[in-house]
Amino acid sequence: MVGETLRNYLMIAWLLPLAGFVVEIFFGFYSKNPRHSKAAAWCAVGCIGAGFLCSCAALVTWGNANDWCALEHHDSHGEHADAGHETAGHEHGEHAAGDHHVAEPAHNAAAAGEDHGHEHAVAAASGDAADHDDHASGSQQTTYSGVLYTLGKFGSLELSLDYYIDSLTLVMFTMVTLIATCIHLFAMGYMSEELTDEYVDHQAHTSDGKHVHRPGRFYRFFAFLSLFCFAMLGLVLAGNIFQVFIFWELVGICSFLLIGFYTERKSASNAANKAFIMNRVGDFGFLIGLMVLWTFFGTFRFGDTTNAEGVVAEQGLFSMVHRDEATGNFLTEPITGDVLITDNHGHALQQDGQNRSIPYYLLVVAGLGVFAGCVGKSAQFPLQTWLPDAMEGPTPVSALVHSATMVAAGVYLTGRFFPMFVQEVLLTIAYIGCITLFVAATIAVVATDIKKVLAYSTISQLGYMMLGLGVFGWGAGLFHLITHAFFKSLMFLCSGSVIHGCHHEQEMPKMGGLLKKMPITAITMLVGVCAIAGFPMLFGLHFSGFHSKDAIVASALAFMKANPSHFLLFFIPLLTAGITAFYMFRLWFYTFWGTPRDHHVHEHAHESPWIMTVPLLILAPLAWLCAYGGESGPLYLMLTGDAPSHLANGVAAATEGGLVMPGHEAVHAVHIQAGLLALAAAFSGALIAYILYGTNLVNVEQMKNQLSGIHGFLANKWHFDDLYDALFMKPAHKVAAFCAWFDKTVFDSILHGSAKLVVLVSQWDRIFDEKVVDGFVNLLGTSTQSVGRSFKVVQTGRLRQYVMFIVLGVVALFAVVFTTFPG
Amino acid sequence: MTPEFLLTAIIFLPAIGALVLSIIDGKAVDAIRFMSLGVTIATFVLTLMLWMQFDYETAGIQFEVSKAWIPNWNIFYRLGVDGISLPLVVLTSLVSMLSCVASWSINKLHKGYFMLFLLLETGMMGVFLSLDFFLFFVFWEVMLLPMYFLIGVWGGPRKEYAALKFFLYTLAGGVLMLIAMLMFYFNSGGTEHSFNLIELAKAASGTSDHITGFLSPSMQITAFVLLFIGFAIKLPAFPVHTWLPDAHVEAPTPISMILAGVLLKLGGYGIIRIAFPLCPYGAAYAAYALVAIGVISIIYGALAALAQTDFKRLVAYSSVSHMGYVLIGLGVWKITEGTTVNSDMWLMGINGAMFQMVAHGISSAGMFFMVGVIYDRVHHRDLNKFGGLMGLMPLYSGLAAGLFFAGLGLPGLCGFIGEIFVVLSTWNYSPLLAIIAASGVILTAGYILWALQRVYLGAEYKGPHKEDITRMNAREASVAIVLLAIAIVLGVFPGIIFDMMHASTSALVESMKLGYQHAADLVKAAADTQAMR
Amino acid sequence: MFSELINNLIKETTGNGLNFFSAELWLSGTIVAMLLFRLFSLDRLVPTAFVGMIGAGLAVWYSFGQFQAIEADQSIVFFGGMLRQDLFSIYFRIFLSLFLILTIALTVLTGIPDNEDAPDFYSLLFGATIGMMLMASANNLLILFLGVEMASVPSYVMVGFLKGRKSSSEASLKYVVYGAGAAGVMLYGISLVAGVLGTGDMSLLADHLKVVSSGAAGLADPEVRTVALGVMLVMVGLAFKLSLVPFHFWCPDAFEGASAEVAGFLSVASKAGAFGLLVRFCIGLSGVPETAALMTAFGVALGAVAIVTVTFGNLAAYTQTNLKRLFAYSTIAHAGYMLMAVSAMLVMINSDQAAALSKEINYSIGGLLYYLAVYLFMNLGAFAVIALVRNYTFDEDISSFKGLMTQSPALAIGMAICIFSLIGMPPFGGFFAKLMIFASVYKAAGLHWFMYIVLAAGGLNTVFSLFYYVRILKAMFLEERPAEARKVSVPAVEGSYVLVLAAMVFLMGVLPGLANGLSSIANSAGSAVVSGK
Amino acid sequence: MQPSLSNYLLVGAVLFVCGVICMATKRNGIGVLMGVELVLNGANINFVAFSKFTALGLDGQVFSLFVIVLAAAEAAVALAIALNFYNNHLTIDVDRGNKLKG
Repeated sequence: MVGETLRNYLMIAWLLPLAGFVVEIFFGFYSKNPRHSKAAAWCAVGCIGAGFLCSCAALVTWGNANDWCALEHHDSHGEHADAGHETAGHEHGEHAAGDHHVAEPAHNAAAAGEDHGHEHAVAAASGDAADHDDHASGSQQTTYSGVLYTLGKFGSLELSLDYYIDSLTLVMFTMVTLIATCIHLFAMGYMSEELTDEYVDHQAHTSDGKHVHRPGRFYRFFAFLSLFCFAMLGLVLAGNIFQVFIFWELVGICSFLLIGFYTERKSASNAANKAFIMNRVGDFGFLIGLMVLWTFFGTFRFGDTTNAEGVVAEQGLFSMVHRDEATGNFLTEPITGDVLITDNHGHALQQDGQNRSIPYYLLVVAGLGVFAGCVGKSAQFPLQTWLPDAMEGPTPVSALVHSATMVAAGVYLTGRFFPMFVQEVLLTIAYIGCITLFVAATIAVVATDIKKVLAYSTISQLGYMMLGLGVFGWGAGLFHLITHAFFKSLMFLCSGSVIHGCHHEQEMPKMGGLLKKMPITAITMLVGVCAIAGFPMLFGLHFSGFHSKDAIVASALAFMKANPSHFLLFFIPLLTAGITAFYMFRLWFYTFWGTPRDHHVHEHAHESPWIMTVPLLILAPLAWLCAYGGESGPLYLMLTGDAPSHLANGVAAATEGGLVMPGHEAVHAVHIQAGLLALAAAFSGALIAYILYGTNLVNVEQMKNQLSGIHGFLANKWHFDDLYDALFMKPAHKVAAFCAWFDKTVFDSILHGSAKLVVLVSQWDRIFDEKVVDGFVNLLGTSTQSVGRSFKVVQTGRLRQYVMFIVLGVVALFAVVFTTFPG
Repeated sequence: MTPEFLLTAIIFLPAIGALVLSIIDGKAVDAIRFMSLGVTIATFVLTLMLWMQFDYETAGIQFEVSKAWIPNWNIFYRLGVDGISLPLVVLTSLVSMLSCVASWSINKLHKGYFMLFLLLETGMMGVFLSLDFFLFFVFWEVMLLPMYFLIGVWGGPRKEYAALKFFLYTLAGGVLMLIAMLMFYFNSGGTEHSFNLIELAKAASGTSDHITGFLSPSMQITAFVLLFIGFAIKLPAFPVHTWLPDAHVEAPTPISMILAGVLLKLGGYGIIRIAFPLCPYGAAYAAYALVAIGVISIIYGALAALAQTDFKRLVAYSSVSHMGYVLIGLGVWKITEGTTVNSDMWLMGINGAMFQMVAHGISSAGMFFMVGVIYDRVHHRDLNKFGGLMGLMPLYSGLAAGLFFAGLGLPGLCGFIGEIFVVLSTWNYSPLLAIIAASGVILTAGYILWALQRVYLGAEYKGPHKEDITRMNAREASVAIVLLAIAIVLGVFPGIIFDMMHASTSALVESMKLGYQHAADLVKAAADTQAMR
Repeated sequence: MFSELINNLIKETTGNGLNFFSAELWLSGTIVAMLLFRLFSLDRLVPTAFVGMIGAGLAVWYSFGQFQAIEADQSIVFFGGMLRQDLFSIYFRIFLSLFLILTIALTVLTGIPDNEDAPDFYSLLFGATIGMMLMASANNLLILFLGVEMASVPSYVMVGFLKGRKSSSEASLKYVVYGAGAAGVMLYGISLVAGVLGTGDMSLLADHLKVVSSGAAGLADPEVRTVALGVMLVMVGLAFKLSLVPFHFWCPDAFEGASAEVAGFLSVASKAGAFGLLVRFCIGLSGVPETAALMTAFGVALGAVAIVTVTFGNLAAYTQTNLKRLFAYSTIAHAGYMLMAVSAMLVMINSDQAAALSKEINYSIGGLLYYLAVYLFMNLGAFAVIALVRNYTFDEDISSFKGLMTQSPALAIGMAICIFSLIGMPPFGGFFAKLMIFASVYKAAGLHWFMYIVLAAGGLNTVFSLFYYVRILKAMFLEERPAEARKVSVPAVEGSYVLVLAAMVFLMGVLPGLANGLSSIANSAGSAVVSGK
Repeated sequence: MQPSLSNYLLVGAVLFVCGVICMATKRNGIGVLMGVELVLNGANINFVAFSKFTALGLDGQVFSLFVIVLAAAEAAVALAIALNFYNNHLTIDVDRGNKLKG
């Protein structure tokens, strides 16, 4: 019942933007005056806004259905006592961590002793709807999954569109719809220049050097935005990994359309292509992962499906691999070491009288494959280069698609698919995240385009999230996903406001001193900058980034302590926290502080209209406060309410990969330590930024010249683009050209050659060589012709010769008979 | 109208239309056009009627017609549909109808063109509906004749070369098929030789009541190879695909639509209707080759497409690439130690392949049409001399983008389902080939997006005849919209096709497993007797 | 004793003999009538062609009466064992006299010969036809020689009938010298065969050979070797008539020099008669286990000759520009196809499974006969078009066909159908006929491996032949008619003549009554000739 | 000593070979036709000899009678054609008839 209600709410929220898309597209064609009407925009806003309301309603429904147990539950786990989460506002993260710290021994005992309370905790926290059947009563269902409709059914295999609703889904829904609504509103102002019949695109030139003039495309922009929202929400709602893949591609194509919105600009269409193709490279890995899963599990569903009686009809992926509750390891076949595929009770499933199993390495392949998709989508190393280029799209697109939602989908999927990842995969995730966050941050330091800085910052922050997930900080990674979505979309919108105010000037060196001209933008931007830098406390409330980044760093630290050889996974993020603060404050100071560097720009700068500032004013408090309460706050608790089961406790023993999974207690134990280190890094970064850019104490240009080697390396984005160009693009085109050539020449010439052979064999005179050969049929033609001509030679027209041939013919015939006749 | 008569009507209605056309005055161009359109629409309606009367739950042949034709040789006029042929029959009539609308752009010898066009439709329908090998072969070759002229007379600058090449390849394939046909005929039981495809298929699995003897396992392999080459030429598969780019490029737009939309499907259909059920042992034997050829076709076609500068040639090579999936899907029959492993995966592959055929029929026909629309205006196809069409022809560009995305395999559009289902079923067969096949998605995205960029995006149109670029007219738009709408519907609700095929493909898989077992037992028995001696 | 002989002779002649010989008699009578008509200048009143038509019509009528009177496997010798009456000979009689009617009709349409020469020409035509009928019903080596000579001598004259033309006289001189030489060689062969075996009766050859060769080991025995040599030499004569490589030299020259009508007649009729004779001769030598090995080798040798002939004919035809010459080579190639049936028949009939294969043996002869029947229409159609176009363009070059479609669609379409049928494409009769022959070859291939090569060569040549046939199609349909070319404005009657022939070609491929009925008759004829020996 | 069958056959064979050589080498059309006659007569000798020595009996004689008649007829036609050739080419050198070839 609850499941259906939830499903209906979320489906409305999901499908409304699709309806909006259709209406807007048709409006564009059939409306009398689409170029001047904002109707399309209002339609889009209405759809996504209604979607937000539906998401909220769903959230409430879900909470009510299980008495908000997710929020309570976590605390009872920590201390077996009511921590009073409703009023936990005054408690800070450190405090909460401390509490957990105290509780650690008790928890360990619980883990060892398998006491009832612990088991209960595992059951309720596991993502499996069915788990509660066989565990103690009293726990409530928090996950709802089911089938929407079947795509195809082949014997026992079935592919369908499903839904899978748990707390993560709901939080994501709410976040996406809320941010999207704000951005839609903002875009209405930002894109208003398109409301004309004669839009002049200053960045696109015709061959005679003039600017391109074209009709405005206001409605089309909103149509694409709506389509994107539909795809993104579908991705979140997806109940199976295949469905995720479907919407994965759809958000990709929407991203393609939106990046390439200014179709006249070559750079835009190049960027769009690059984005899509690099994503496809990731999707190639994703596809391999899907193939492995499909072959061995025969299903893509996350959760189990139940029939009308509530009995499990078909198992989902998550319940097919059971982990040993003591060690967190998979159940394996004793002899081969293959991972067993099990039923809900942890018993191996049978097929043809044998246990079904999957080789461990293929589980690694599957995990890496799915993660490859995430690498593409979330612009992780080595596929990170498309995201900065994607800034060619209009700024609201960057805010929505390329910071808050789509690029976060990779992280979302990594989180969603967490139960299936084995240690090796997680370690890879952690290292990829680690590399990415560092590389991107260093490039951001030297970037001068305001949007590019934000883009690199996005990549870097996504790296943090991946790192968090990789070091078993499931909650931390996703926590950062949400907080980042708010503050980064805020910052993008602010940058959009700046760009709008400065008449499409994006270069920071031409800005400066905009604080007075654009106060709202500057202040809201500052909120975002503080949030991303991870600053604590403003009016007694921490910035959201502080909580979430702390959580990640703490996870990393705990992981390092448990696995000392992976110390880089802690130190690099720590260092990067400082860099992050540095480049973000650099951006702010560069743009808003100091004296104007380009007077032309400065004179014409103005604050944006209300329709653009209102979204900023809505998002700023959210960016500041959304993580309210930190790890004992409602957001975190909601998120982790349905955390994968094996993460709930953590284990002390080494797992298959030789890694030790730090438990919650371990994380809490190092929380303060990590927090202080991160804080120190952030403050020092910010301080350097202030010194360099906020004051005139140091000549930045001089420094740049002194460090020109490094600067050049960074400004060229570590030469990744050149590398890929040399490694893949050029060879691909070469091979392609070769194939085309091969097709034209070699293939045909094989046939030509055989024809030629015939010619050679039957070459009775020299005429053949005179012919110039071109084309297969021509050649076969000419060759038959040549053969024919050689036959012609026989037909001399001389009667006596003909008669001779009678004799010769008899002899030949006789020879044939005598040779074939057996005796 | 009885269902049985319906089949005959579907086949011969276009031919009758062609006869009627022959008495219309050649100068009454519009009368000829509308008359042909009427005939194709009527045929389409007839196929829809067939669809409505079709029973999804029946695995076997429905509406079977069986009339003695040349009893001396046991040749029958035998027609019928099942879940495998029905989708293709409907596709054929649909694509024919749409390309008839597209044929308005034909500007010479209208009467001859439309007569041949209708004859071609008769041929295609005949192939899909006939259940007698001889009849099948007759229709198979019948298609060749109008096609030769349609390319050769109404084609582009190198039409004669292209037409001859097409003729040559197909005829060569036909000869091989003919030999295989004789093998089946003479080896089908005792005195009663038979061309009956259904009975022969039963005989192959040892369940026929009428046919006693059958090909020995080793002959099955020979027969399969002969048939396969014949069908692979039509499909077309690497390395016998070289006729296709020429034929496609030189053919007039509607004929390219038919070629891509229907004719290529005949190859796949032939494999699934004849080569597979009639030689299960041969199919199992050659399965790896099938999949490998499919994989090579995918990659090779995509790479070749990437290098093209001719818009139509690019689309033509994309067909080579896309049809590779069909081969893969059909071939993923994994047998270890004599038993089929995970046959549901193979079933999925076959279904995916069938779906891919239909989907490619829609998307590829659409792509060719879109190329034709712009070609009609500017009379060139050089990819580097386009650009900026999005601004000049927005509706056209939007629809074209949709259809090209369908070709690219974008979810929600028809191309995706076939490709992905096939690829998913491949790992079970061979991880290596699966990975290579999957890498095709990157190349596909590469060449399609690059083409889109060069043609539709950009600041301005760079080629000649800029002044002739006018917006799409209603006739052109209707064709494109219908195709795109179908692409979306099939992409979102693939069950429409899968439900239709389900019973038949399942039965096919079962009978082939049985057939393989049957032949394998024979081989084993032979080996045993050898050992005994 | 002497009176008994006379009595017998009279009894036989007046009883069955005259009845069985009635068609030939009517033709002879017609010759006399035509000559008398001119003598009395009646030919101004009644056109000679009309008289000829009536005569030929009567021949058809009487042959048809024989057809209805005879029973399926009945085989009667008459005229003292010289001739044989069975379904096989009746089939040829009907075939030849029907063909005579069609040829006369064609000559009337084209106006060759003129009124002055008509009686001479038709006399020669009729005389040759009688010779061919004799060939088909020969039961004695004497009639073998007599038939060949009777068919040849008038042909020599007909080839040279275009008076005052250098090429015509050259052609006929070559023909006569070559023909006389070949006949001489054949006669020498006959003398060896008849002398060593001690009989001229063809149906007894095998039995006598058995006696001669008993106890001896094959060719080591001088008498067997002599017979083998004799058979070879007889074959030379037949190969000359069939224009098999390497005894084909006369054919292109004679065809080019002769008028198209005569070439059409020679290509079909004399070939038909010679095949009748060949079949009878081969069957006469076969069917006894002792001769099986020798005759199988002979059959295989014929297969080899067939391969060479088909390949040579097809390849040599490619470079020709003169249409008559081109079709001369095409005729050579088709003789090769038909020879494959004889070769297959010989291999089957001399195998140890001959009894089990009786149906297939009959069918191989039936296939040959069916091929001849289709070949009549398609080849005559082609030569008719050449003749008709020549009358307007005064040119027999392939370039004169350029753009024929725009000038005379009836001729072009008729020609196209004939050509498609000659290539062997369904749904035309040529395909069905070729299929029957290939089927026999395939069946024989189970007995001797070499027949697989024959089969492959047949298939390959079908593709080869495409090239030169397509050149004609290309000229007619794809090329523009040069501005300076003479106009071809064909009256309806000429167009419909060609279309009727083309329609027959089409119907023989599809119409069950024709395709099945005729092939049934052909098969029975095959059965009769096999069982009658 | 009575001549045996093989003696006759040898004569026939010599005639035959002479005839064939004559056909193949003579440029004069009439000469070629004479070669044909030689070939035919070689066969005739065979027939007559076989009729005396083998079971062929009288049939051989009949054969040769028919052949003589036919040879005469054929020679008549051939000579007429040669005449026709001469009328057109003003020669009976068969090598001059080389227009038709290829």
